[in-house]
Amino acid sequence: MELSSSILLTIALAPLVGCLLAGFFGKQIGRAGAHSVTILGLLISCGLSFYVLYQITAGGAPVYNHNLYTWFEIGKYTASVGFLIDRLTAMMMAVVTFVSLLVHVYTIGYMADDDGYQRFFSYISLFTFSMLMLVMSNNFLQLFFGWEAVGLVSYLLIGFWFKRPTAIFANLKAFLVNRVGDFGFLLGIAAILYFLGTLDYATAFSSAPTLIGKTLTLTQNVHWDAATVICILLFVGAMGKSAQVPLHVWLPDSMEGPTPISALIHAATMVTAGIFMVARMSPLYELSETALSVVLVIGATGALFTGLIGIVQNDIKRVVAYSTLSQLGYMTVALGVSAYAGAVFHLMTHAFFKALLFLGAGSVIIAMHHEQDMRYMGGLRKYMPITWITMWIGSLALVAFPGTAGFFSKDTIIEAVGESHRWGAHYAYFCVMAGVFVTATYTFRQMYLTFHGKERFTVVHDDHHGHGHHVDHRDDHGHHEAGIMHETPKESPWVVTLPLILLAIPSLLVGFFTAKPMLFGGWFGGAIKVSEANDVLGEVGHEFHDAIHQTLSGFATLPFVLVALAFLITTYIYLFNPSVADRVRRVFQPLYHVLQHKYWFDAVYYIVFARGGIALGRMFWKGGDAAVIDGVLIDGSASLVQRIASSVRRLQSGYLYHYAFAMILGLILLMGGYWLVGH
Amino acid sequence: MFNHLLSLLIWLPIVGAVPVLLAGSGRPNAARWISLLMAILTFAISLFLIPQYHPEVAGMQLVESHLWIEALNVHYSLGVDGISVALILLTTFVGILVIVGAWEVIQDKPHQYMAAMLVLEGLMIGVFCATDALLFYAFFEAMLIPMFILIGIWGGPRRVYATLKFFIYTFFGSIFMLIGLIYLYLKAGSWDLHTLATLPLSLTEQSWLFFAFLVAFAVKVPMVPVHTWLPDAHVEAPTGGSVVLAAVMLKIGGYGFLRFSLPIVPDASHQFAWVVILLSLIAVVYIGYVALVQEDMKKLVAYSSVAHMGFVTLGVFIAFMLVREQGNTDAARLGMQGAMVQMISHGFVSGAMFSCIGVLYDRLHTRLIKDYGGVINVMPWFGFFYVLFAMANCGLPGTSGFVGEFMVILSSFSANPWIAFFAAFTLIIGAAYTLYLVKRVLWGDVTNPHVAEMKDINGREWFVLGAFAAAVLVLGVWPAPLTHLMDSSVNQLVQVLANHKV
Amino acid sequence: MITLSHYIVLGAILFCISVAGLFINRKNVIVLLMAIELMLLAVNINFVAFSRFSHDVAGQVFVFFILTVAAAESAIGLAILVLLFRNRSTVNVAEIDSMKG
Amino acid sequence: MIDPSLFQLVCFYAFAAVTVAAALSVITLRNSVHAVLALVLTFFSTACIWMLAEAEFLAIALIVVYVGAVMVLFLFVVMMLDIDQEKIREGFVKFLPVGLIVAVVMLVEMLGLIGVRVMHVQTMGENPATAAGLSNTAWLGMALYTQYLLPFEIAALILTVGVIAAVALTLRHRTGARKQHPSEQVAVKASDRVRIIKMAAERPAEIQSAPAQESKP
Repeated sequence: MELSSSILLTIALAPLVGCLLAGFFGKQIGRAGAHSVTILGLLISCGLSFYVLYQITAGGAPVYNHNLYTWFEIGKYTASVGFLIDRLTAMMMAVVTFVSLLVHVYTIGYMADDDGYQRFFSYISLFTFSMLMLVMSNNFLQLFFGWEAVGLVSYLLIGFWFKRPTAIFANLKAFLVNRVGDFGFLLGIAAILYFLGTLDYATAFSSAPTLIGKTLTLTQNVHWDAATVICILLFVGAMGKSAQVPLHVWLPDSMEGPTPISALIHAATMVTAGIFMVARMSPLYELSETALSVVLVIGATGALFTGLIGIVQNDIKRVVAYSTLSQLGYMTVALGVSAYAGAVFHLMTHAFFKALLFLGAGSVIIAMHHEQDMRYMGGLRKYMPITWITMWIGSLALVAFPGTAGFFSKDTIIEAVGESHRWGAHYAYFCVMAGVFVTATYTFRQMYLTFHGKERFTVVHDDHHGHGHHVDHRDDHGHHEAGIMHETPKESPWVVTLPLILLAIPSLLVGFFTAKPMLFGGWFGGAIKVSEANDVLGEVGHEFHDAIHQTLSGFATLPFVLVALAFLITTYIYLFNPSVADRVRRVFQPLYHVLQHKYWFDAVYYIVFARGGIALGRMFWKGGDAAVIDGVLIDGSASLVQRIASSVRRLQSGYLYHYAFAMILGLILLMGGYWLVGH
Repeated sequence: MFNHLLSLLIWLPIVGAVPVLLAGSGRPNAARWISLLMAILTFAISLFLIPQYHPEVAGMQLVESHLWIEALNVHYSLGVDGISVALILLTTFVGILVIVGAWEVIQDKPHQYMAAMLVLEGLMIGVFCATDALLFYAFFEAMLIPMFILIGIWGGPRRVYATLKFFIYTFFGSIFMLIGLIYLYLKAGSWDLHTLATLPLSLTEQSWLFFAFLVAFAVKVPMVPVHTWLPDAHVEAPTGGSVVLAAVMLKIGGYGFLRFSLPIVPDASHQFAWVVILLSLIAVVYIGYVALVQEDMKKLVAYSSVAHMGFVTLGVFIAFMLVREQGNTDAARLGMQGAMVQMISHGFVSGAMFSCIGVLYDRLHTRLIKDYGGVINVMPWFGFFYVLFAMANCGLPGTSGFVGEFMVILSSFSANPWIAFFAAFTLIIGAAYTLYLVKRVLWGDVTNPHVAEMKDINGREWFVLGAFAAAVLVLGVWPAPLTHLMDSSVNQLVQVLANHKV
Repeated sequence: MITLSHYIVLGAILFCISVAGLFINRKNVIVLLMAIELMLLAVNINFVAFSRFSHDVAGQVFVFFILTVAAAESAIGLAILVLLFRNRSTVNVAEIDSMKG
Repeated sequence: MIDPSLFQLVCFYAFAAVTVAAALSVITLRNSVHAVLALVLTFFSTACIWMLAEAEFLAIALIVVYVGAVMVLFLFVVMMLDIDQEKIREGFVKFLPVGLIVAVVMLVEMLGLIGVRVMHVQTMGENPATAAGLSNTAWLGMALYTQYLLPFEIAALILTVGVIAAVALTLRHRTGARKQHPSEQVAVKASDRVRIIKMAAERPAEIQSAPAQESKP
């Protein structure tokens, strides 16, 4: 059955309507009204997305690719707004709307006491709309629109608590770093238009082979391969959005936003837009080995080294944030070895379990009254069992425990990297393998510190601090007295736990059922193109029989051994002998120092770009505009006239004989001149 | 009426200023209402341009021509093409908003203020309609007078310096244009732009004329390094003056390039296109950095105007590289359309930004960024608009600010990737200075007790900002009507570029 | 044999004398006026000579006019002088500087 | 018999010497009266030189008009004003070198330009007036009243203006001097003379405040 454009429009616009209602009429419709309209919008959107997914997968609906309206049409160049719905898009739509819906529900609990309740719902609905526009786009223009629009919402949401200096610093930083990526992305789009003459996906992809042999002349002797240039430029965009090294610095800071946002935007959906984009552009990337190698190396670097930082973090959200960076690295690695399906599959599983982990962390934060430091937690499992269990599920998925969703996606990536012969694949293989150990280490550490061991907080009952006091504090741990609680931690309300449970189920199971078709069965169809020579997933797929076999054999692989090792070490350290942790830290002091400072990326960027930019601007302003142009040229010429005038004015003495003298002098000179000329 | 539609558009506001002056002294409300009526009437009449103008037909339409000065063969000849229509609509639209924006704000001699605004509006429309070079020059220069008055009377403390600078700068530039025009007249015996466009000129003559025009229009646009009058003029101008200055007057520079430099001296323009392109890129990058460190909101936005207008000149002049060196007329059209859309869009965005600053200034009477902070806490609606316009200013897709920049960058990549590289730098630096401004003004906690007393925008301000917001969004989401309106004219212009005159 | 040069040289000498007079008497308005008369006279000599030697009446007509104008000029000049002396009690040019910028 | 041309030359040199000497004394004499008299001498000898050039009318005019009128005027003024001669001549020595240098340089330049050494051999030739069968005066008059009529009128006008200006400048209004104003007398109206005032008869107390004295006598 053909998909109708009205359904697709409804999917995209329902959240927008919700956003506008909640945003503009928030005061009139009240809190309940705000969350009702937005959740209703999301419900419609989510339901229809699943319907579309069903239609595309099982209903035999053909790929939908139509323009809605023309954005501009100039000569042979046209830009339109339209939808392309194939399996890749349908899957993304389902994931986005599903996670978003759960986050909406969760928000009711998490933001219950916040003043900006309506605004928050408006923002996240706007985000869903933007993200849908991004994934449903059938052309580069709309992709860029969605791309930037999610950036805008991310900016607004990171700075949601705009009174906090750290938040408004972080949101500016996030937007600017993203803009650096978008800078490359836009140039990539320009390159595509230049070489292929179109902004439409279908046309561009079908004419992509014409890129072979074309070069871009940068200087007279430097000619770059067209496909490589395009792909690397586009990937710069992905690096910004998907927080790849070295543009990853904004993501940890983005944790200044409320936790639901961290879950939705900075873990599950927006940051994976880069992965989605590269997968979408697979027909282009397949043309350039160089570009894919770049992708591979950058992804691998991120996968390992950002994960390492996660080990030394104490903020529960930051651990998850660095874990996100690391997992994004895994996805990028998968893209780099042409295992696009693997990347997208990991994107999906990661969306579930990372959203789960974030929401779980959020649940803990609620229970701890917006205390985020894990050093003041511990032993929480008896207070909040649902959170505890669901987070363990998420953690297992994250460390790729055989059978969980993460196992299928991550192990496949690791194997695919092993199969690849691309330049940089060996380095990448080392990184992802070591990354498994690192992932397991910080994950278990986080779980132990939070839920197990001794309680490292004390409960002081205080009548003056009733429930709801933390409204004023929000996530602001600066206002807390560390480790002092005024109330016993308790399990979060159902609006919080329900999404946890609903996310735990796919985190556990989704891989089991979908791994084979999505990874190896060519489920994505024409949406993802892999050339014969690069088909590492096909190689991996030869050994994949069914999910149960795979799960069982998963216990005998190197990654599992690493996970188990990490489990044993962390268990020993954090459950039985916490003092070891300090000793380890002291032994590896230099390394710890490096990790603590996040390899000095932030510091260097701040000094070079922020301070440097300001200094350069000041130099240009004071030196260029004020001193040279205004000072010398403009005011200079004015004062020159003034100076000449005032000295010439002295000639006009007012004495008659001076004038007579001048006249006579002139006469003498004139005659002298005549004399000289005449003789 | 349609035979003299353009004359009506020009003279209605100018003549309308007379009753404002007569009725208004002593009765400010009468002045306000009459001028509003005039502005609305002008806007309404300008809307007739849309059905009356046939976008598929290239060339001048709604032509009027009468002999004006016989001895010099000067004609009062008017005509519009798609580009002019778009700019006229922008002018009349902004015309209403500045009148509304100044409603209660201008307490000192409001009738004179409104009258000056109306006269300015009429003269600006005249510039966009004139097809006779001397008539164009007359409007071009006459425009300075009401602006001079607006800044000089209702301006800030350093208004004398600013007006002098503004006036001498622009006058300095336009004198060269006048010399060039006189040369052309002596050569062709006519001031008619079409005749001048077909006049054969040697490359040396063209080069001299090109630089004469360049100086005149570069000052108006303004391009680096003759931009320094703009920040001063903006800072000292009253809000309405700033809005008109940024929204419409700067466009006259870009429009001049299209009407004079391109058709009359195409070969020299091609030869020296690199100069303009280089200056445009310097405008984007250098001015971007300068904007970053401004302490005065208006100065910041003024500098950002310079950077954005860099895209206009860039889009116009890469067309030469594309058409003459690569034969890619479509990309040239894209670039030129981008430049045009950028002009219109910048009209909305900068007008809106200055209106926003005006809103703040009316409350706190300071434009220094450090005096603000946490404004969103007390003015949420204002914050909404401010963020929207800031985003448009840094070229977020979905707002009009994106469209022009997008087209120009796409097109300049075809000309030379490096040009696109530096042009696209605006994405970063534009966002940096705009959002840094937003961060310091809007976000954060309220530190200044006076900020805490600020009231959110009232209905009148809502109307002004809302109208701007609607324009920004509509143009951003669906620019096709605008590009369609200008398409044939731009196409014709690109054809003209291809013709060698030597 | 009187030649044209005789007259012209005489005119030149007279002119230079009056210039020197302007310099050395720069304070006395009366002598200044007289020096100017001398100057005019020098010019007149030239005019007469040229008229005579080139057989043209225009030169003498001009002398006539110059005499007329010079008479008017010295009349007004003297009137101003009288007025000046009445008000300032001096004919010293250096003290007459109320128009000095 | 002396060659008439040689005689003329001798006369010329004699008169020229007197002229130059007189001119020099004009600028050097300390006494203004003496200076004016020296100027008179200069004019007189110049008139003689003009005679040699057969410009009789101008020579006579110079003496009659200049010496007779203008110089006498100078003399009057100089004698009338009580000028402090000493003070006025100060700086004479101081400016002498400058004046001399300027004058000498100028003279050298002029002579160089004229070409003294070349000594134009152009001679006077026949008197144009005689050639036309007229006297010098008639010859000049023919030109003045035909070809130069308009400038002649203008010259007359200038002279008139000069006279008026001289009078206007020096005219002194004496305050306190009694004189008639015929225009005012002619233009007078009845209301200027008599003012009829309505007075309230029953309120005699206010009579004093009535402006009876304001009416013109």
